Amino acid sequence: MAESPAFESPVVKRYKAATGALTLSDASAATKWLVRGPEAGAVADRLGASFGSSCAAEGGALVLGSRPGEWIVVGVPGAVAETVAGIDGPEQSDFVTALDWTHGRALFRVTGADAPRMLEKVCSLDWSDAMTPDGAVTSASVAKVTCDIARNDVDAKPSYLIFCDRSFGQYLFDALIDAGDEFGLSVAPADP
Amino acid sequence: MLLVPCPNCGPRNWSDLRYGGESHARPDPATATPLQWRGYLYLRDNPAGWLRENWYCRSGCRRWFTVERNTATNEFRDPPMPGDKRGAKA
Amino acid sequence: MTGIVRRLRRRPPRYSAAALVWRGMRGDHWPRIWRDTELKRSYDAVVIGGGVHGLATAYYLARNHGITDVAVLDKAYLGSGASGRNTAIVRANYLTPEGVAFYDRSLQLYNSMALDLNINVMMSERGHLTLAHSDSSLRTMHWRAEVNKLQGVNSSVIGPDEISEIAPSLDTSSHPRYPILGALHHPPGGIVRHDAVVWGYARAADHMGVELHQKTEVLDIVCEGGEGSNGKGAGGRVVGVRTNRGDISTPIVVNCTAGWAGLISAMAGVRLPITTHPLQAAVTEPVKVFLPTVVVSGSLHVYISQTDRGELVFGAAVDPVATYSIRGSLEFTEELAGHVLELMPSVSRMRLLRQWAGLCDMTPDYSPVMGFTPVDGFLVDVGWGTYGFKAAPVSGEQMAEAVATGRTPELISPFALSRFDTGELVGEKGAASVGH
Amino acid sequence: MTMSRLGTARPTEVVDRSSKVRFRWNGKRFSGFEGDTIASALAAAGEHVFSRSMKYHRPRGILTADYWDPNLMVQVGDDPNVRAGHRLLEAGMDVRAQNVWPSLHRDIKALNGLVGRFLTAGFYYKTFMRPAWLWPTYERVLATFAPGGRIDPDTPHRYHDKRYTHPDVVVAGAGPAGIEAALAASAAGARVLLVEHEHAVGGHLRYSSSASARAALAELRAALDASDVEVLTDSTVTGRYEDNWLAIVQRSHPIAVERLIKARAKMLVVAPGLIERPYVFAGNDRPGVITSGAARRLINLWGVRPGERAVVFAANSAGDAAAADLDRVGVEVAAVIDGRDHRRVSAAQGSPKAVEAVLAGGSRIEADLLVVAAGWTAPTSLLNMAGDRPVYDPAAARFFASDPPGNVLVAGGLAGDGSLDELRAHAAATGRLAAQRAAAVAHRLQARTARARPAEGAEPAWAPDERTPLDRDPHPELYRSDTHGMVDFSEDVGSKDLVAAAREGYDSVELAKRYTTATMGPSQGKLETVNTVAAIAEARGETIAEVGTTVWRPPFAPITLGALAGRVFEPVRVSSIQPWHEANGVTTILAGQWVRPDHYGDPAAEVRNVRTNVGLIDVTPLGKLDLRGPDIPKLLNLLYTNKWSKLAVGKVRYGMMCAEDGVVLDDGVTGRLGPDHYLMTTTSSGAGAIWEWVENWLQTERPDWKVHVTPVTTAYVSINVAGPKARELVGRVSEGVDVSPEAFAYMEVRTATVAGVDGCFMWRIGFTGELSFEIHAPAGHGLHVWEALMAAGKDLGVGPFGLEAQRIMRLEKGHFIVGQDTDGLTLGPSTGLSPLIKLDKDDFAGKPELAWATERRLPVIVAIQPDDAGVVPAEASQIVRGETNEILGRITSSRLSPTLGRSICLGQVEPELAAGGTKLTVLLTSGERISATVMDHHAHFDPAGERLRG
Repeated sequence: MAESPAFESPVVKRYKAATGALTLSDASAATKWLVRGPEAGAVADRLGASFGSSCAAEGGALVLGSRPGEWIVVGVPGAVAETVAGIDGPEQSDFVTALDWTHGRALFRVTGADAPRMLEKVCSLDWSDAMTPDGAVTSASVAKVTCDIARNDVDAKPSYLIFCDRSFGQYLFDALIDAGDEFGLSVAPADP
Repeated sequence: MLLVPCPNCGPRNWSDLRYGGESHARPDPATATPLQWRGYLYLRDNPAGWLRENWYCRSGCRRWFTVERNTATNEFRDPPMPGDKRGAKA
Repeated sequence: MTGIVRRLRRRPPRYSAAALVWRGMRGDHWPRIWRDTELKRSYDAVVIGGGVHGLATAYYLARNHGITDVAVLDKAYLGSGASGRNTAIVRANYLTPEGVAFYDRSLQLYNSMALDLNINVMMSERGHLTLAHSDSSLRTMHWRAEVNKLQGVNSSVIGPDEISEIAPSLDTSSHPRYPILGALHHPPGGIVRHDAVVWGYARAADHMGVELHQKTEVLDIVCEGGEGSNGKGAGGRVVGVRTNRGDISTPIVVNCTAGWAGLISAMAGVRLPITTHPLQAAVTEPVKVFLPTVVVSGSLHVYISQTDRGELVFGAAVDPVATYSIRGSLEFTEELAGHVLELMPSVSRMRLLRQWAGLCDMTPDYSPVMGFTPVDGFLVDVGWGTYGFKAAPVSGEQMAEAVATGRTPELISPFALSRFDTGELVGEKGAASVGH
Repeated sequence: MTMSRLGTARPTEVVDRSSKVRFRWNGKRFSGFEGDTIASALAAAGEHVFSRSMKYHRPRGILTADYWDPNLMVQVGDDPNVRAGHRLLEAGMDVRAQNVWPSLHRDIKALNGLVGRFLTAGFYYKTFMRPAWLWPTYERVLATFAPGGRIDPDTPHRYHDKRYTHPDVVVAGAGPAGIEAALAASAAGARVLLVEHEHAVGGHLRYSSSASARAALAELRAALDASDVEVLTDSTVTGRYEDNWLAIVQRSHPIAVERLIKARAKMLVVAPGLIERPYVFAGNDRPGVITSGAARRLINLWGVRPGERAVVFAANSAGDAAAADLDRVGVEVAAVIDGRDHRRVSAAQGSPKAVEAVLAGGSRIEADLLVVAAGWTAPTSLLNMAGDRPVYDPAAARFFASDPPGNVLVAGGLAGDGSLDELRAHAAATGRLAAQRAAAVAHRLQARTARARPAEGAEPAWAPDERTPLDRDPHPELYRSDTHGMVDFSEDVGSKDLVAAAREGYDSVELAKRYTTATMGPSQGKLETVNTVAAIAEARGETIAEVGTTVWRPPFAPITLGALAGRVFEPVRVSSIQPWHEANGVTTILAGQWVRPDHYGDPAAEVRNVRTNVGLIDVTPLGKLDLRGPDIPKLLNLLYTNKWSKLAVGKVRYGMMCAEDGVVLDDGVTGRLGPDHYLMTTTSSGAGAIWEWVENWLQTERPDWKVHVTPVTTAYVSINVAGPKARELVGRVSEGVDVSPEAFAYMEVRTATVAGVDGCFMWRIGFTGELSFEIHAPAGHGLHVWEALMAAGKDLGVGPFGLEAQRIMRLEKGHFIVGQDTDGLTLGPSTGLSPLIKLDKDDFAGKPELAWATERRLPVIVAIQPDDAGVVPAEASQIVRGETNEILGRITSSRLSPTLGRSICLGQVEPELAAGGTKLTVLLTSGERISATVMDHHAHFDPAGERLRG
């Protein structure tokens, strides 16, 4: 079998390198799995994140409680594989399914003190610390595209992971750049 | 912008949801008469008052849910948010 | 036949330029436009709803059939509902043959209305453009044009160059997200001064003896013999109406209450295929007249016209959520503005002055429900959705005929309530997602 | 009157006399100072006429000298209807008077004033009816009276981004009460947004001459600067919608032309102050008749002397203050007419630059300025929008809130009267109450929202309103003097018009408004609403309270369409292969949200290449749902009209979905990838709706079924490889699959590695009627797979084809498209697929209607060929009965077939015309009637499907 070719991001335009305090980066190449099962039960216990929250799995993957009874596991391939290994296996008594969603979802990260103010321009949710603290996970319309969003602060700066349908990737990336323009947003290199 | 009380996501702007209309039971297709079936398809109570209705949290949890809303005032019986007594007219 | 006697007795003061000058010079006041009368205990017929439909029904009952012992009841003031809240567009370019024939008759009645009613309703036959932004909507425009032509209605599909000539402010370049690929051009369409239509029918009906009762709210419809509670429902008949000003006995009740149609019908035990949704509209501050025609985009859910006063009047599709609350929403104006600027970027500095909403009685097939019901003497003229205003004259004419003859006139037979029992719906839905 | 700049600066002045700003007014050069409004600069330069009235073209001067001044609407560059009483002067502004012809000072339409008695309210309803053919001409003439500025067709839609915000408390109005409320709420821990309509906070304190007012203002400003309150000036809370959803228009923003801020406020404090109301008397709209507020603002904010000799009509302390200010800056105050002593101004008259005041009783006073302080209008707009019905208090001569919802509180002059200290104390209590209640709302929101930080402790109780109500000062009810005058300055509607309308029967406020257009113009009732009600009340012999008020509709302050639109978000989707399409001469088409290849130059050639060699089409938008779980067959049986229980692993089946009314909803193929794993495809346009439809059935009707549905439309690129050489091409690039016809038959699915990409699957189906392999490859390698296929098939003549070629080929094959060949009333059996409607199944969506449909006379979809092979009837051409206009059907699809060299169609016809061989008459759009024949099969080409199955 031939070597698998490189991952192609939905973001195909090229941007100037990052300079400012508010950055946007493309992390679409990250491995993403979608796990579904009962909202309470063995799988929920194993993954550890309840709906609306997130947690780091042992192998380093990030687990998002994206919907009731639904989790997104994201990270480098090995870490995600470790977290989801056998999760939907026949030994499970509950009805559990898991699928690789890497190619279905674009993933972007916005980081910086002004990130909440930038998101206020494209999403109607309340980004205050009380309503969307670090670790919070939700789904909402961003620039009219339905996205899964996780707050995942970096170096004590607000940072958000934004997932959308891959086909909207280029559109949303550009919409985020436009929204961030007045805060001096710049595009950082792709997130590993 | 009306806030709709999604049982999972909390209050959300109505435009984030799909309105599913009056909640009504589907007759048994094996026994339904044409009048019963077409009543299910077309006829509605359409009250000016409390209505059981369906919503789909399209941008959020993607769950259908049923709530009661007063169609004269758009108040949800959920219970309503504190302090939000509404008038029907403007 | 007291009505005829009364008709001979009352002579309306004519409106004309000469009369204006004469009264202006003498400093005379104009007499009241309609009488203020006591509510009687009994009428030959009661029309519920003092909007254009109810008033037109009463007018044609008196004029065409000599039935003048009629009361029109309205819970607020005449024209307070959708009649005074719509965007006053008239047209006949529908999709189905039955729709085209019906609205064409309405347009004819609008064209002769000023002389018929002796009031200037300011019918402005300025043409009507329905824009197509996709192949599929262009196909629907062709479909409508073809059906219209077969019915003798002037409609044709035109291209971007012709559109630019008619309305230069439209962006017919290829770069918008919703490029203008073509349009259904309907020269006989236009706008009418909606209030004048209300007042014209009211004044003319009043002159023939019809009584108009404002602030008269119907609390119940009294029935007997029906299969439901209190004699209501199928198989029964109407005997009277209870109002906040007392009870009335009458064998005929015509329900012309648009958004409230379901509530009034429920009083007679008749369930309707109707849900009530707000329809919003808005108007800008005036600027010098630059838009000579009515512009509609179905895909963008917007219709635009400029009044002779210079205001742009905007309408949209009905709100998706069923409600009787008519408080306007911000999201409506945001979406509206976005869509208007998509079509006409140059109006971005115009300011929105006022927004409002009315209630629409939406049916599953975007067509009305007209005529008889399972309750004898209870007739409906409802389900008008977003296009009631343009149908008012013909609806009044046909409903009056139904009341007077006891038979369903052919022109409205496709719109019978019974079609929802048989599933034979009217195919107007495809063209009418924004029915303006 | 002669206005001029005062020689010495006022201590409250906002202009910077050291900084000159040059601009143009009606083409002439003018200058003002930094901090001037357009109007103050013009007034200081001695201008006294700013506009002409709408109907009678009467000259109009400054009335209120603020945003609401109806006489100060001007054109600035391409910006029409700019409020010159508010807009700050900028260097180089090109300001022009509106509604003047040919010029501001010589306006020919002013002749209308002479015939005014014939142009009574609503006169146009009573005339211009005969002759009917002349009405369009009349209409054009009437239209020339449209007031307002002009639209420049080249004005672009500039940068207007919007934003959302979620403050605890929004305070509308930063007068002393608003500031105090904001400070108190902020001190109590609330996040506060304070919104001020004017360019600076302070309200009436800004133009008060009293030292104590100045001290209070300085103190409030300092406190505000030291607080966490976010302050927006030159911004207005212009709408209050459900659940305290607030529209705030921010008129000065560093980047945006005008910005709409959408605030979800937990509490709203309404503190807009009061609007001074004009008094109705003859000549009340003459230049030189101004409100007391205008006089004080001109003097104290901009250092403008409003006249030389003034008469002041004062019914309240604002009038007294204006008289004192006038005196202070050297304007001779000829008389103060005290409205509290039942004295009245009866008329204003005189030569253009003079204002002779006529008092009730007939005495006259020569002057050039008449300052009027007759009372207040309570701007209850936001309360109205919150559902409140304000009530009139005759003792205070204004409206007050009656019972607003608990998340809306009122402070300042809208709530009552009192000393500055009393108003501030009340406002502070209001701010504290707002903060307490906001905390309760915040607690509830946190408790209910999964992502939020958990709410701590019990929900705080809803704080009761224990504020001490403000007193209401008595005020004389002054609406109209003993003469008639102007009520609505924007619309040129006088009290006489309103009285006449009421007498004519338009005697409710709403009818009179509609008939006269009072309150319908740009000022939207700010100045005239109470005077309108008063005029009708007077005509009816009733009190204002009995007549009631009119409803203030949003927006409170007008907002540009640009700000409302903001940046228009119109998402578009592209496939991973889009870069290749763009590099290879594609012409794209927008299909729903998708940007799709329509063709690459010559669709007919693309068709021929597919029919002879092999072609690739990017069909990524094809809806794809990943289904997992043991109950999938039950689900498929419920959704589709045909049967699914026996679909084997590796097999694919076509199905049609109908809605519960039997109308065709969607169609597509579903394949079984594994025992409990299926892939469902839907039409591209139906992808989103069908996903919701499936979820609806699973969640609401069959929650016990074990099925998980995941939309994977964009997780895969979908490439259809079609043509006689398709097998050869696919075989060259795939591993792990035997593509021979024996091993991989029509309507089967296989997983494979394609061009080195694992996890692809492919199925043998095709819309084109050719041998086809539809490859679904992980989207992150989609471009690679496409390019590999292109490279590998060079010698086979591989080429891309677009949607148009596919449309032609599917029509050659007679495949209908849901939504094009079907419509909103097309029931399942009309498609000709009745064998796929299995009425012996227990239940499926639409089953009862489909069962009864067998009894009904339904239109039928048929293939049609015009007898003249070269004529292609346009889609939507009608099928008629002979030479009559009776409609029997229509052409739903038509193309010239490159394969057959003739025109081919699908159409819907009445059932009696559906048999093969039936002759039809088709009415072309040109009006010509042609004959055509109904075909035996839907497929015009290869009806047996031999190529497909090969």
